[in-house]
Amino acid sequence: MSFSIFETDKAGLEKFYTEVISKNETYAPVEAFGKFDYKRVSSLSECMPDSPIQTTMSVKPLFFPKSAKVMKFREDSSGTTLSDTDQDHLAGKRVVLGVKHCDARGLQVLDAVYKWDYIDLDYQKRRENTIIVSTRCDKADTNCFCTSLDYDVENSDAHDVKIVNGLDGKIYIKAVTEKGDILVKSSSIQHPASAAAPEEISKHYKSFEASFRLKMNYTEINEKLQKQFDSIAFEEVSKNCISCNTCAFICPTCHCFKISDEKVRDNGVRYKSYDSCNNGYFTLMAGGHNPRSVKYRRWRQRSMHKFVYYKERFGVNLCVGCGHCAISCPVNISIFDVVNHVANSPAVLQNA
Amino acid sequence: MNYTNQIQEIATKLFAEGKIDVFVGYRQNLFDENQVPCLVTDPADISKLVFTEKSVFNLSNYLKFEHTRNKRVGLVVKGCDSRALNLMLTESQVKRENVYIVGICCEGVLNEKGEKAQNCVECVMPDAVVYDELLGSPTGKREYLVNADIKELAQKGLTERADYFENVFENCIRCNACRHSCPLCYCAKCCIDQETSSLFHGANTSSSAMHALMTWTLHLAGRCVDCRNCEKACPSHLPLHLLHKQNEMVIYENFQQHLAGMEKDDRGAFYKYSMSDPDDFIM
Amino acid sequence: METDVKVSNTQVVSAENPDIQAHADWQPVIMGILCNWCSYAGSDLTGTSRIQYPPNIRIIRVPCSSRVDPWFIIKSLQTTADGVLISGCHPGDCHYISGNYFARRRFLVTKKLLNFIGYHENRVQFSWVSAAEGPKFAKVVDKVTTDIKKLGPLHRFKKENL
Amino acid sequence: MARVGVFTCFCGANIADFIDVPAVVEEAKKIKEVKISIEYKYMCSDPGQGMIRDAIIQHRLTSVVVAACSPRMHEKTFRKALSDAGMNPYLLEVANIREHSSWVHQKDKKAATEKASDLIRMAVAKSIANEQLHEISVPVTKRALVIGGGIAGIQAALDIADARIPVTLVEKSPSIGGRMAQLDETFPTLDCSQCILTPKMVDVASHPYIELIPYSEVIELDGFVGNYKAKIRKKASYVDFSTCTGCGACTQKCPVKVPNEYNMGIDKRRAIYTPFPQAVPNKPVIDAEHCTMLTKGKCGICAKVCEKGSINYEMKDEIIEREIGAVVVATGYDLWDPKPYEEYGVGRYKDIITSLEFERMVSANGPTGGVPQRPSDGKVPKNVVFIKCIGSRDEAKGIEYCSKICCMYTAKHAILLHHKVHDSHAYIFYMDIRAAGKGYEEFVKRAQVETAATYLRGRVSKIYKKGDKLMVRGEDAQIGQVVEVEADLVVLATAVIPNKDNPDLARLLGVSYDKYGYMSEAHPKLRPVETAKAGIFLAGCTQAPKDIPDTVAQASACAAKVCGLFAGDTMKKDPMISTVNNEYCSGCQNCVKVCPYQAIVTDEVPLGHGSKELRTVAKINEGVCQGCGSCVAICRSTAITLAGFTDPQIINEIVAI
Repeated sequence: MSFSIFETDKAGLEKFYTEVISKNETYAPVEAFGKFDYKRVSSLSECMPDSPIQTTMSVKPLFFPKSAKVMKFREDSSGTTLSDTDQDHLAGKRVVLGVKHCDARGLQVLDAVYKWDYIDLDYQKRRENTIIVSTRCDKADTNCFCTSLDYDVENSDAHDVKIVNGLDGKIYIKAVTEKGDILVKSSSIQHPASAAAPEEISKHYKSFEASFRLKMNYTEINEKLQKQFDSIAFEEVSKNCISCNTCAFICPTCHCFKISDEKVRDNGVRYKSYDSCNNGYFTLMAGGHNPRSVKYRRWRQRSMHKFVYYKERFGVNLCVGCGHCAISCPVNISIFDVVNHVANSPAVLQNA
Repeated sequence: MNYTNQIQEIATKLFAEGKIDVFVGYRQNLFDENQVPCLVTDPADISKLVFTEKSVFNLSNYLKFEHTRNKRVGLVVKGCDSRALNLMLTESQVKRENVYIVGICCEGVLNEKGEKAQNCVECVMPDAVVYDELLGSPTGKREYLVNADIKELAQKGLTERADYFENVFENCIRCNACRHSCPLCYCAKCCIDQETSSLFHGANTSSSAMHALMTWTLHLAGRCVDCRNCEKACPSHLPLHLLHKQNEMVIYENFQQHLAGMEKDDRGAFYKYSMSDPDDFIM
Repeated sequence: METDVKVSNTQVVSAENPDIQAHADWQPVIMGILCNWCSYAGSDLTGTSRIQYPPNIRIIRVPCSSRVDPWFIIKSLQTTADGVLISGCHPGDCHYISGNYFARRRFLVTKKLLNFIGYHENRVQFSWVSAAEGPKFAKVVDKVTTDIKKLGPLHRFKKENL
Repeated sequence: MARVGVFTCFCGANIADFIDVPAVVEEAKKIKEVKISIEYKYMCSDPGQGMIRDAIIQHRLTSVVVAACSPRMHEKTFRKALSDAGMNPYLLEVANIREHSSWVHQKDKKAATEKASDLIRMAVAKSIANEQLHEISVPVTKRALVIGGGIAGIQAALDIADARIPVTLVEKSPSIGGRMAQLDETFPTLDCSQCILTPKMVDVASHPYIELIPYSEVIELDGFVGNYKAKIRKKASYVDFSTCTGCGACTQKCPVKVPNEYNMGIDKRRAIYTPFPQAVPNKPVIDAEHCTMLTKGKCGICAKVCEKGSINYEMKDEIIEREIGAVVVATGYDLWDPKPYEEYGVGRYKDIITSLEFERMVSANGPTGGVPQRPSDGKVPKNVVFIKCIGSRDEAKGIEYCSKICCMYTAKHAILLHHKVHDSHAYIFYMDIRAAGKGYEEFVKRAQVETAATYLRGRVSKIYKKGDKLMVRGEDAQIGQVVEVEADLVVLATAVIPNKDNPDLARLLGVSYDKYGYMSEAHPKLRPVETAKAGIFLAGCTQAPKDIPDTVAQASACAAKVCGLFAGDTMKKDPMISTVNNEYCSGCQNCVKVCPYQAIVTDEVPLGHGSKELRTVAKINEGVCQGCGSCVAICRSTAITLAGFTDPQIINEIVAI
């Protein structure tokens, strides 16, 4: 079935945004300390859903918060009693504006693992309740390489609503899912797009695709990497890394977490918070043994997980080519460079 | 400020004489004007080394890692970097004989906007304080300036300040990049990560962010050299320097104008005392 | 209630705009961390001499004021306490010779830092109380309690849902 | 899973009257880990302790909380109760609900009760994190150092030595004997000071277990109880004691004359001198300050007259080191300088002297052969006015405290005056007569009756000269009139003050001292001879003004303490000290800087699992560590923990309420 697609211009788009914000619990990129992050907004003026600037954090925190309350507990002479947390933001329906392809794709990728052996209900609920509206990506950033990966950016169904540029200032608001369709229909922008729309869109997409600095042959890289587990190249690429964990924390698809309890007097809360495999002691075992005590092993894990293991298990690549990590890395390491370098370096064995 | 050639020459010489195993410098980033640290182990890569006012990162940080531990390292340090290195030497994290220090008389580095970075404007010691070789002409110690942002924030009311910092802690994601990018955070295991000590808990809530940041700041009080590695590393661009500069100011004004890492064997303000320290705040 | 907060050479006036009426019957919790040899002994003397003081303080015994790590203060303020009082031996009288001199430096910096990020300076207070100063201990507790009562309950930076 | 027992004490009415104990007990039961919570009238009593012992066994408790008086009071008692029940004593926590609640919130029972419950919660929480600790035993060096060779030092040294424990006795001046050697006769029995003191001095010199180091000072003391290392500077005497026979030829021939300290400067001694005839050791020393040979390089007579050739002008100070286990400080007293009493004409009128000067005058071996004389004209005084409390009990001019001994020695002086000058008369101005002590009151009576000394209650307001007499104007409070006495001689009973070197010495030893300069005892009642620093003890006027009997008693008490300390080969030590976790230690060695006892050294450990690379870590000398926790607080990686006050324990306390 096909969903509605409307045609408008910049002013119309802003009108659309304003309506969405006024009607729904809306999240959009908001500036804080000179960086953009998805925050609850009440008016268009305070956010920039249309900004080309990559947000620092991906959209992930809205579904997998940096620190989520798992449960509450109380301990006294009557034993330990558990209770649910009051997580209001689980319930309400919400709309997220200004989400890039890569971030949206990230969520799709995460769905795989969250729908896997254990179904994370919190996550599912958040997903169901959220309508994702894309931003207009018309130019690639220095570190973007979403187009070189294993998914079709042009026709991706990661968004519920897509905002895409047409020719001479035209803007199309395109529903991609049912949720999206409802949202679009509910708006006052009801001018149907002309038949030329799809063509214009793909034309525009071509120019967008052309703007990419980073390109890779995904399948080739993926195959080569599989043979590089023992490559000394990991040593090389990890040299600069200061193990600061930033990449993992801001990555749209990293989903490692740790569980921690906070207790005051008799009452406690159990939290589920981000963790990172770049931590020196992420794999430190009770006995004191640490299989990934050195940096290159952690980098190997990171690269392989992003480009090999996850693909093997779930059929999708974990890295979505958003470039978040490269942007935030204090020493400008890009996973793109890393995997390329490793994949294309001669398979010299670590212990050779 | 451009010492690219000198540094390349020095590196070549050091490798030729077999004095070092690795040289830590800067190289041009491929796709923008920024520079990134560059660990040269193969003399062939020496040509990559550069040094300009874009050479921002404090390289002393690299002495923490396995690549450099107990290896002989050639290192480029600006004024602030050298002060950090000085402390690492004093706190016996680095063996002096293991490092060949190329000191720079720094004229200040540029921030993202391309203007002189604030910590360079307020820099107290642009010249390297410890070195084997000094590049540029020393301009000597400068007068201590109270950080502009602190002054500004101080004018605000307590409530405003609290709101401001609540926002800061709210935006912290507890990735600990600040810590890992700090040369002086070399602890075998940081107290913040010790699940055994019930000091902290892993939750990345703003309150625990506050607790962790406060403790971290206080562990660096009297030691922080204001290189702002932490701030550059912070993905949330949090104004971490505020906390450090605040402590630095209090320490400077109350404890014999103490500044971190200036002299050899100075361990920082908390590891010594004076009978005449301020006592009026105590009942 | 406005109180001066000295930051550098620039005098700054500010307060946690407390609403005194609102917490007329509210009772603050004050965490008192006392060194074993002077202040704790002093507080014992206050008891033996039956000098009365407000019941809001909860006392923790440490061997020396130099055992007090700044995070004791932060942890208290974040969890159970509305205010913190830390007390040790008078300078020069430290049972461990120099402990309180080192502690004093940390205390000053911590106090200023906490004030800088938005805690009212009266939230964290310090005193030197000798083993002979029972009456002084009572006075100190009295003052701290009154100050905290004026400031009202502490909500800033508290741990969530606890 | 922790199993805690909470035992709340009524302390008779002390707690029960102001705290609703049953409510507190019930409240404690609500805590998850608490398996038993009971109350009793007196927990410290034997049945009370019995309840604890039984509960420990019956409920298999893992830690015990006693809610009662201050831990400073009964912690030890209850720890013993635990070990009696076969439980590690350090699993005890005391909730101080008496000093910290019932006694200080007597007007608000509700609040006091709530507070008590909170204090118990905190104690319970802490106790859960308590660990089993075991006493540490440290080897002891069985040698005592006695500082000061007055009667206190002598007595302590002899008593310790008699227990066959070696003693090093250090005396500042050339001879031991101290103040007592300056006294003529002693109250209340009037037996001759010399006669009872000199035999003891000789004993010291000849005792096989006593090493006497005269004319020397302690300049350094390192280490800790049982293991001190003392540096002693032996001042150059310029006389080789090994060859000197003490014939005294030099002391007669020496041309340089110096005021004689022993006689309070009333007469002169030579630059080379023995302090007094009965000096021990009875060998002369050269007073470098005044000897012209040493100052100007001229003279050298003593060297010429010395047949043994014992004089050696080249002699230098020497540093002696001794390893010792305990220290007895007996530095004695000085006398307060009465200069501030200008209205008395102190300094202007020669015939106003201090009581110790008078003591020397009436002393048989004194400068005036035992007959008092007026300094002005050498006449024998008939009317002598004694004024008490000069400097003592005088906040305005002197010090607040009572010097304790003046009342008695002034009475003694009145009697002595009567003995030496039969037709004399003594007038004594006093504020009070404090004659508490065996035979003291009788002694004062004797002075009043036998020698008919006139006791005038009141302060002297003025002394002025009239002819060659001194007119002493004062008030007689009993008749409420101003009286004037015509005096030939006025004797001021000046206050006792601590030895002027006390503060320096105290700092050197690391013991505390009060505002006057007296060294502080660990507890005014229960530990009067110990200092807060283990292994350092106080005897005589180092601690407070005392007369001879008290001094001797305290000296013997010190000896007993020292012997007790040395009873075993090792000494037990409180296990509440710091330890380093090598895994966390980054070896920055900042802890070394803050440790007040130099207890922290460095150690080398493997870098990682089975790695050959070494890294430096801190290591704590458990014998030296006193458990202050300075290192713990500054250790950024929390590698150091202080047993008994660990981070988890304190955190638990903080979050418990």
